[in-house]
This record gives sequence, C-alpha cells and structure tokens, in this order.
Amino acid sequence: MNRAAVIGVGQTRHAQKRTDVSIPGLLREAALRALEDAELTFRDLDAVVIGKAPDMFEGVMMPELFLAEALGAVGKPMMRVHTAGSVGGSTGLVAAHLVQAGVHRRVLAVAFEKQSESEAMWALSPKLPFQPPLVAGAGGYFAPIIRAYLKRSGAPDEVGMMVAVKDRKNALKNPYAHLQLPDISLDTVRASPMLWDPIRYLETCPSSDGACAVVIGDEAGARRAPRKPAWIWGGAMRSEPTMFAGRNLVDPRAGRDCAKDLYSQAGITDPRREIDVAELYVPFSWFEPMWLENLGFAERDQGWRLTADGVTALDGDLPVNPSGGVLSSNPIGASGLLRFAEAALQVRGLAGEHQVDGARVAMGHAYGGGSQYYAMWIVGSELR
Amino acid sequence: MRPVAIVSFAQTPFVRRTRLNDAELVMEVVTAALERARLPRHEIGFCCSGSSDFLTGAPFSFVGALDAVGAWPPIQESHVEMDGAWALYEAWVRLQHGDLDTALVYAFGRSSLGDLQDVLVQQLDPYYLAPLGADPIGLAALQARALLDGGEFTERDFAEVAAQNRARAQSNRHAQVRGSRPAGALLDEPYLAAPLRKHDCPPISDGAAAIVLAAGDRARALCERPAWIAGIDHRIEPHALGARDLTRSPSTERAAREANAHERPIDVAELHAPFSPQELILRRALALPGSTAINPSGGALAANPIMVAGLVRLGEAAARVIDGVAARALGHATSGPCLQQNLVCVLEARP
Amino acid sequence: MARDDENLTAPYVLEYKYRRSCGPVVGRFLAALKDGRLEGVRAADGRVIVPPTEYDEHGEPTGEPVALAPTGTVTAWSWVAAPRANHPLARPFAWALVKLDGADTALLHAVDAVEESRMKTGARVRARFAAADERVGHIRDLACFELLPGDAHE
Amino acid sequence: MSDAIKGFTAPVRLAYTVNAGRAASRFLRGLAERRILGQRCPVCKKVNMPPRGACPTCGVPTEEEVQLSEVGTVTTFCIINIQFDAQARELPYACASILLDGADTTLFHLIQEVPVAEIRMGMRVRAVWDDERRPSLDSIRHFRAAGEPDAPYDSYKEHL
Repeated sequence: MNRAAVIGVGQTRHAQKRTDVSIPGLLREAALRALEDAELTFRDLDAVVIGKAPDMFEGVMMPELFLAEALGAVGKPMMRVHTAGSVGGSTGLVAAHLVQAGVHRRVLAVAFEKQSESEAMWALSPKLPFQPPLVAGAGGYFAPIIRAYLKRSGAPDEVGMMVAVKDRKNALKNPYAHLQLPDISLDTVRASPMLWDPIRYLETCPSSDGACAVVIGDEAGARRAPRKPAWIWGGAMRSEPTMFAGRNLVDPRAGRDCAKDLYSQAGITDPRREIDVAELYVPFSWFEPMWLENLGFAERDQGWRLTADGVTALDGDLPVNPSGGVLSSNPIGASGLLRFAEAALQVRGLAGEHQVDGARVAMGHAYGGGSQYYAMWIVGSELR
Repeated sequence: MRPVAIVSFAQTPFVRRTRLNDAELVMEVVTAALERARLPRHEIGFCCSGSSDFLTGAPFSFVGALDAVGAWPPIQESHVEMDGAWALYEAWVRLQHGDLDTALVYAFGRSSLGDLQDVLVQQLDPYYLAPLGADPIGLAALQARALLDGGEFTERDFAEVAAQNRARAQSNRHAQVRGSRPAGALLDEPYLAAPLRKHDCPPISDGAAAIVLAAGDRARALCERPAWIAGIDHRIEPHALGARDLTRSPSTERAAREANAHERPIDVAELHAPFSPQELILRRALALPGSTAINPSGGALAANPIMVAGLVRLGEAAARVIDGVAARALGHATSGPCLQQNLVCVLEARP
Repeated sequence: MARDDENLTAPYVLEYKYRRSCGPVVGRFLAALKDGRLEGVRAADGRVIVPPTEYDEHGEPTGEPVALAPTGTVTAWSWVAAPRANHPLARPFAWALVKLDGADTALLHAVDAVEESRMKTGARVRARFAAADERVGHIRDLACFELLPGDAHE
Repeated sequence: MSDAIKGFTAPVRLAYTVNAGRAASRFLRGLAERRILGQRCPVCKKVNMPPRGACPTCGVPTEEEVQLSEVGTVTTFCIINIQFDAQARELPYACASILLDGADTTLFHLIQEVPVAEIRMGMRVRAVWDDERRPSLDSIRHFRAAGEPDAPYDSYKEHL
C-alpha cells in the first residue's frame, strides 16, 4: 500500500443558513481553500470524491452530477459516497484509498450539507407508510441510549453539561465554527430546555450549512507540499445492522472493531498515551464519554471520569474536539470530514488558536445511522 | 496493479413492479452470488453497494438493505449513491491495498415506486434545468436529434439497435422486454418524443444484482475461469448540455483508453445505453471492431433498473468470460443525463 | 384492499418547497430575466457562457456579465407531443438547445413552435418573456423561445 | 436594473406507492388481527420483531413466524418535550424501547396512561389496541403499565 498524506485543508464558515451562496458556491469555498493551502489548482487534481448525507436535504438527486464543473472534475473520475452520518469520514477514506492503491497521485475529497435548502428534521423524519408511527427526531433515538449509559456507568448528570460547555468554549477559538456562544456555562446549559430527557437543548448539535475539503497526495506530492503534510497512519470503516438481538447501542461493536483495526494499522497499543488529540463525532454531549470507552481511551463505564477530570479539555492530557466539534457546527454530510480535517490541521500545527501544543498523533472519528456506521483515521506529523 | 477478478454474478429477473422490498431483493442476489462462488458470508473482506434514496423516496434506503448481508460481526463496508458499477470500482480500489482478498458488490433499485420521469428531473441542475421539468426522455431525444443532424446515422439505425437488443433479449431469462419485430416494422410506430419512438426507450424496471470480486489466487480458488479486470476507469463530462458535443462521448473514449480497452480485440461488449441512439455513440467512442458481439443480454433496452443496470453490464460481460464464450469482454456503465458520466471495465480470461 | 397474498401498498407523497439560494452569478442572471434581459458571463478564456455559472467547466472562476440579444439559433431539439404538468408550456412544444447570438454555449429551454414540422436545427428563435408583473427572478421568467417569422420550417 | 436575486422556491412533489414487502405485509396484517408476529432466524434462533424477512446478523431469509406476547419490558426510554409537526401530542410524552415477551429485539413505542415521572427502565407494560383494526403499527395505540413487578436489570441489560 502506498503512503498518503493530507496536503491541503479547507472549510467554509459554517452557519445555520448560508443563503449568500449557491450549492456549488458553498463547495467551492471549501475546495478553493484546500487547494490554496496545498498551492494547487483544480487542474492539478486527478479525481474528486464527493460525500454528503441524504439527497433529500437539498432535494437534488445525485448532486455530484451537476457539480462536476464547479469542482473542476470534468474529464476526471468523480465519485459520490453516502454512508449516513459517517459519510464525511468515508469520503476522506475513499479519497485516501485511491492514492494508497496507487490509482491516483492527488485527490480532492469534498463533503457538504446545505440543510437550509430544506429542514433537516423534516428530511430525517418523513412520515412514510408502514413505518413506526412515532416521530421523535434524532434525539428520540439517541436519548434512550444515553439513559442506558447513565444507568450503566453511574455518571453524574453534570458530565454531559461539561462537554457542552467545553466544546462551545473551544468553538470560540475557531473562526469557522457555527455556534459562537461566549456566555456558555454549566448554568446556561442546565437552564436550557430538556428536549428529549435526558438531553437538554444546549447538549445537542445545531443544524448547519457548510462544507469541508481535503487534498490527499502521494508521498512524493506530500514531500513537495508547501506546508507540513499530515501523514495518514491508518484508516478503517465498519458497519453493523440497525437492529438485532442483543445489540449493544451504548458500546457498539462496529465502533470497537473499527478502532482496533485502526490502532493496529497505526501501530498504537495504548491510545490514551499515544494519541495526542482526538476529534470525535459528538452530536449529543454524552457521546463524548461513550466514545472514549468505545474507542479504548477509557475502561468500560469510566469514560465520563476523563471528561470530569478535565483530561479532554483543550489544555488537558487528551484534548477532545478542540475545534468545537459537531456540538458547534453540524453540516451533516461534512461533519465527519471536518473531524478528519481537524485532526490533520492539529498534526500540521495549523489549527490556529485551538492548536494543541505539540500534537503529533491525532484521531478523526465519524459515525452514522443508528450508531452503526463508523469511519476513522489516524494522522501523524511524521511518516510512520 | 494487483490482479482482481469477477468470480461470480447474480441478478434478479427484471420486472415492471416487484413484490419484494429492497432487503428481499438484495437477499436473493447476494445469496445466489455467494453460493455460485461457494464463498461463506463471513469470508467477505469488503462490501460496497450502490443505490439512490430518490427512487424509494426515503432517506437512508441503503441502511435497510444491509439486513440482507448479515453484517455481523461488523463488516468493512461502504456505499455510493451511484450505479453499482461505481461500487464495484470502489471495491476494486480497496482490494488493491492487498490486505483483503474478496469483496461483495451489490446494487438495487425499484423504479416502480415513483414516477421515474419526475424523479429523474431531480437529478438536474436545480437552478436552470430542474425548474423547467426537463424530462429524461426529452433530453435523450435532443441527443438523438443531434446525432441525426450529424448525418452519420438515421432513425432506421436507431430502430436496428432496438430490434437487435430485443431479439437478443429473447435468450436472456432475466430480461423484461423481448421482441422479434424487425427494424422496418418498428419504424411504422409513432414517436414518443421525436425523434425517439417507444422502442428506442428503455423499460421501467425493478431489480437487483450482485458481484463477487476476488484477488490473485483466491480468485482462481473461487472460480474456474475468473474474469480478470484488465482495466477499469470512469470519467465525467460537463452537466450543462449546451457545453457538450452530444454526439460524442469523450468520457467513454478516455475511460476506455485508461482501461486498456484497445490492447487486444474485445469479443463481447455490454453497453449501458438506455436509449438506442446512445449505443451508436458508445460504439463509436469505444471504436469496437465489427467482430465484437454487442449486448448479447439485450442491454438496457431489455431491462433498465436504475442504479443496477450498469453493474449488470459488468456482470454480463464477466459472465461471458466465466462461461468461456469470450476471452476478452468489456462492460460499460453510464450515469446522468445524455451519457454524462461513463465507466469502462475490461475483463479477460488468463491462462 | 390488496388480497391476503399480496403485499401491502400505500401512497406516499414526498412534497417540499425547497429554498434555493442563488449566489452572485445565478442571482444576477435571474435578476436580468426579471428585467426581461438575457446575459451571459465571460470565462477566463474569453468565451461567453450561458446560462451563467460562477465557474467554467474547468472550475475556473468566471468574470463579468455580458449583455446578450434575445435572439439565437437552435443547435438541437426534440418534440414533446404530450407536455407534462411541470413543463413550461401546456401545448406541444420543442425542447431545444439555443445558442444565443454572442454566446459560446447553448441554453436549454422550450420553443413554442406549435407544430413539429416547423422546427429544425438551425432555426432562428427569439426569447419570449413572461409578463413583467409575473416575473419574479426565476428561469421561467424566460417563458420560452419562439420561432422568428420567416424562419419557420414549413 | 433589479438587484441580484437571492433565492427562489423550488417546490418538489413526487408521488410514490410504497410497497411494504412480504415480511412486513404479514406482520402488519397480523396487527389488524391483534396478533404481534415475529420471525425466528433458522440459524441463530433469535426472534426478530418487527420481522424484515432476513436475519440482520446471519444474513439468511427468515420465514418461521412466532406470535409474541403483548406484554413486555421497558429496556430504556426518553421523555419528549418538543413538538414535532403534525403530531400534536400533549407534552411531555414518553417513548420507550420495549422488549416483548418472546422477542429478542425491541419495539420503539409510546407509553401512556402513566405519569412520565413514573416511567422507568425495567417497567412491565402492555399493548393498548386501537378500536379500529387495520394493518398498521398504529393499531397499537400505545403501551400502558401492565401492573406487574419490574423486571430485574440483568433480564434486559443485553437489549439496551
């Protein structure tokens, strides 16, 4: 397998409604920034991989077809990935695979969502015939899982609120982040409406318009890149069915298996010690401690202690979501690639005000569907 | 590149309206494809599927289809919102890494659920084309007119393509539309969207298909005569029809070159041409010699399950290598209005 | 009601009013249509692209708008004998690629030719706009094209 | 000259006929007769409900039908305090994952006739049927307390 690295990263300003741009305009904002970072143009690219969540969000079937010109893909291979919420991560991995397989030398991965063209909640909950009649939204699916985690782990109520505060404070250092909540505190989170008990309003992610792009290059390209590359040490995907007997939704095996595969590729035996920073897909605050356990950063039922002890804070021993995470910006299709891109920015030392000092090894994580689709990568500042 | 082959192919019968749901359709073809390769489910290294939510009208329609795969313990899996031929491409790329030896690829589509003409309008530029309601048959007819204006082909050539494909479909038990009427008789029919007649257009089809890929020695163990992928490539053209020469398919030409199509003669070519004039454009783009048998299956004019038909072309081409009819075969898939995006896969027998 | 051995079926309508945001280039073109004018946009290589996009087919940004005459030439067409509810015209019409005078790419729209026999490739056409008080800034403000007198193919 | 147009409305209306498929059709017809049917996997022997014609873990077709109890255990739940369009329910209301006796997968459904503060994991609940019999999950109007002692955590902890 050939070596590959991230040599360019770009993202849009994320906002609830980016009505100032068209869909192609939104993608180009991210893509052109990634190309600028890599000091390349569209003509230098061999292929384009596009990722996004359901086409119903924008009401355009297979939108990559009409985006061919906007992304300079004419005359090139163009692919469109869709693996539910993990799609941004999968998009990065499919692009990396093309380089690692030796098929291409420079590939652009772009992931986006322009949820303001419809209304995300509507698209996720159409009243289809023959389906269970309850319309409770994404929170209605995930709240019972969080309740099960609380019961299992005995975690104090405050931990979820701590995550909500930490990620929003981090977002204040990220000029691209959607939510900018300077007054966030445990009190404001506690006082926010309990939407889906046990999930409070300020413990949920926003709905955003946004896009993210990364340029992935081969070894020669990475060595010539104008800025420090983020070397891809490993990448993994796993899926499991939505519903089956004995399914563990709190600690899904697909996530565990995916991380195990990833660490083995990256030569990591103790993720807690060896990974310097992690960008995890946390759409509801309680998923931070749950993923810390699922990914092997903490023992079962102990993940919340890392959060409570400040380990996951920006100045902690294992900063989680220095960018502000999904809790601060959530253009669904792009959210996974944003995690991957932030991991790359960290090891390149280009994360700006939310840079973790001395970050050398970083993890990007995405999940989707009913906690059943996983995509992850580990990037390093040095070639492994 | 690492040698990878198609070792097994299965398809449902294609029908106007199936009784089965997506998972049930996928179950049928996945089971058959794995049985043919005698490959146990838990030995599949990678899985990739192709489908579109807009066909069913429901988001995440590929998630339910996963039930048919038996994704436990958790599997390495991906999905493209594209024809299954591109899922096969993703799987081929993944097998190049060398750590996995087998892959399952499947695609499913039920066009019967909605009004396909309305659904496909949503595939167009949302600012300038979709608001006009530009329908896929009208656009294909526009391309047909451009071809007639070029002076090289006539409506009779279109009818010949239709007659030949429907005649060949008579020996394809999976086909939906078969026929024995000669081209001359077809020309007496009225236009559907001039210059296209009904016979120039594909049927509306439901169905699914699955393919098993294997690398190196594993392919030889799973199949007596694997259909080795000698090359595979795909290219896209501008979406704006007014920026293209609709009588040519430069993306097919380029993909064919990249896929080594011209190294040696092709015995069998399966072309994904939903409309009969498109087969003429593709034949020219691929520069196929007269000795090449085109669409022994009847092609997309015999059955056109959206998101599946391209993968079926690759499967049919591979099947001709596997069954010994062809030493070298070509499978082609298309996507988008008027052949906007094209994939070419060259398959061959190897000693 | 379906028989017991048949599957249950039920109607389902996916219905939503999507809200498109145009960005500067599409927005400017739609504003011109609202004013009853046609515009293209100049690409980096000097060509005039119609309908205008923010980029050319290589992804390069486009430049200034270029005013165009409301006349052009049909480069390809097909005949719609039975218009659908979402089509621009209720009576039989032609889909056509129209290369506006001064443009380098062709625009897809309807031609109100009435009779198929009047259509031909190379026909000269003129834009017909919707009534001024009905124009809102939408591709359908350009109601259709019509054949220029004397050029109909009788 | 008009200012650049910022946006426009693009109405989409696509009419579909949804086909429930074989397994779901049988399940839904069962509900019209007030019978809750699961399917047992011939390989792992687990009973899936609602049945989908395939065992999601074994990837084999499932055909054997098993009639399930209308009584089950709340494995976990959430209390909903925001209104979703066209639902018009009185807030707050509770939804729970319910493990029906005889099934190995849970059903997500509404819990009513119980103050939300009293809903708990392990609670035993019973289906309340709608007066109108139709092949729909709406045939079960909701679940209410079954009046049985709570199930111990160990009995359902593998179904969270």
